[in-house]
Amino acid sequence: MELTTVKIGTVSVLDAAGRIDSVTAKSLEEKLLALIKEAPPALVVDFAKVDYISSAGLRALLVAAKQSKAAKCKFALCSLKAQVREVFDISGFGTIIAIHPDRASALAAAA
Amino acid sequence: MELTTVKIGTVSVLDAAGRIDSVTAKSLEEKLLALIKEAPPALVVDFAKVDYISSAGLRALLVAAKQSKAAKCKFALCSLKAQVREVFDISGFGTIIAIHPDRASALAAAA
Amino acid sequence: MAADLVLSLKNDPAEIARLAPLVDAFCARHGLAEATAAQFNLVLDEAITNIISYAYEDAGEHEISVRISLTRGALTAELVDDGREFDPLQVTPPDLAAPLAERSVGGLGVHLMRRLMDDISYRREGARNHLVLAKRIA
Amino acid sequence: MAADLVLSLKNDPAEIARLAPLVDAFCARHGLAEATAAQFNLVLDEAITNIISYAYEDAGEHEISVRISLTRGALTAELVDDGREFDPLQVTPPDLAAPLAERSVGGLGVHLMRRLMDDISYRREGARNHLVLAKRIA
Ligand SMILES: Nc1ncnc2c1ncn2[C@@H]1O[C@H](COP(=O)(O)OP(=O)(O)O)[C@@H](O)[C@H]1O
Ligand SMILES: Nc1ncnc2c1ncn2[C@@H]1O[C@H](COP(=O)(O)OP(=O)(O)O)[C@@H](O)[C@H]1O
Repeated sequence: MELTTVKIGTVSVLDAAGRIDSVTAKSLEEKLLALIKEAPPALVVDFAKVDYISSAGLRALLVAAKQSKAAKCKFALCSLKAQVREVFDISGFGTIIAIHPDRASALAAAA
Repeated sequence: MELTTVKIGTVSVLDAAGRIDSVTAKSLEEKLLALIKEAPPALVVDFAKVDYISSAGLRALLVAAKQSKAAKCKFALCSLKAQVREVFDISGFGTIIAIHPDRASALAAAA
Repeated sequence: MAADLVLSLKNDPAEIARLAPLVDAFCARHGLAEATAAQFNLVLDEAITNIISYAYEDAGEHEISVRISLTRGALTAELVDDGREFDPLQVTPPDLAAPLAERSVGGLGVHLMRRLMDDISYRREGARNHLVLAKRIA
Repeated sequence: MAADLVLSLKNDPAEIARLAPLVDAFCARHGLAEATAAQFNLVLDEAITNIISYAYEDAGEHEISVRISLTRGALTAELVDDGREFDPLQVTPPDLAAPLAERSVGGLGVHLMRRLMDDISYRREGARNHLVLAKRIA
């Protein structure tokens, strides 16, 4: 897994790539919590290059989503590949985390 | 395994291709015995396209070599790939069957 | 001819990413869809991660064996471990309707296994757990 | 992670040509030379052909199981069949110095197995023959 952060206006965007599994989920969680600490108005995680996510990755995102809510930071995901999207759907994440089809719509919603 | 016969002058040449194993050796043996029956002065089996031979194939060649001797037909092989050659060497066939490096030398020796 | 993939993994989470390409190759050779291989890999990940995380009472090295086969219209994996007795079928499903604040951060692994497989069976044999995960192939 | 190839073949000579590409792929994945795979395939062919030709007293379907593994510096195959008890190590080697007329047309299969493998062991277990063929890997 690789993580790259960019600022687009005031919004923090985290580009994730590769596998998010029990080996890599902890780094994702740490990165997300560190970004939330900076108190941006919104945080978008771009999944365009993520090939794989397991429940360990879902756990990291759920922890970040809860923390974002407490910090009043809008938390959203975008650009999920079909096989990754399926894992979110089966896990009932659609009702608790905003998931956008692409980066543009995620940024529009974050504004 | 595929077999193709050509006459070069009076010499019969059998081009073999593919795998010579317990499934295909019987057809090779039948073909060789049929060719020997035609009583050519020499019979060359070209192994250029043979990828594989097992002891079932060696048995067919030995039967043909014995029959050739009885029929006074010169029997020879040519153009063996390295991994096929190794099987002949380990089986001590070099002392009982003429093996030529290429088709030209096999035909020259048959003349 | 039936061809099975038999693997022996150590209780190290890094083993799971090494297993994935072998499962992909096994599925490709049998003409199964990539999506099937991906779902199967996820379920194997969840089951093996749980064994590594929860099954052992010591910190030593353990072997987890995995046998993957394609028989009678199903892609099947049998996992055998020597950890504590544990039947994942007894785990209470998570509440997927709870709002964010009340959503538990765990319990999704077994849920994914159940949702992505068509049949899961568990048995304890001697000092070993045997978990059989099966997915029907159309 | 150790990955074994476990196959279940029927007593049909056509199975052998189906086995070969799997063995090639197994060897390639472990970085073994193509020549090693070719020699190993030949030995498997000889052993399996003999089982199919000589081991069974009936004409029914039988299963031959093959487990290929790479462990402790050796490529190993264990063949298990339910045919008559037969130890190939007891076969008298052919006379490779005999002239053509006296050369026997048989007996080369076991000879090739012995020459191409570094270690062969046989045991009878219950109603089954277990033949272990091993080739050292440099
Ligand atoms: N192999 C196992 N051995 C012992 N306990 C296990 C095992 N697998 C799962 N568990 C228990 O079942 C619970 C649910 O597992 P799971 O659904 O994967 O979610 P999570 O690991 O996120 O808690 C775990 O928290 C653990 O208590
Ligand atoms: N699995 C087996 N069961 C019983 N007899 C066997 C078996 N394998 C080999 N044999 C015997 O050993 C002999 C030598 O076998 P082999 O060296 O392969 O040569 P060939 O098959 O050409 O005779 C065979 O002729 C057969 O009598």
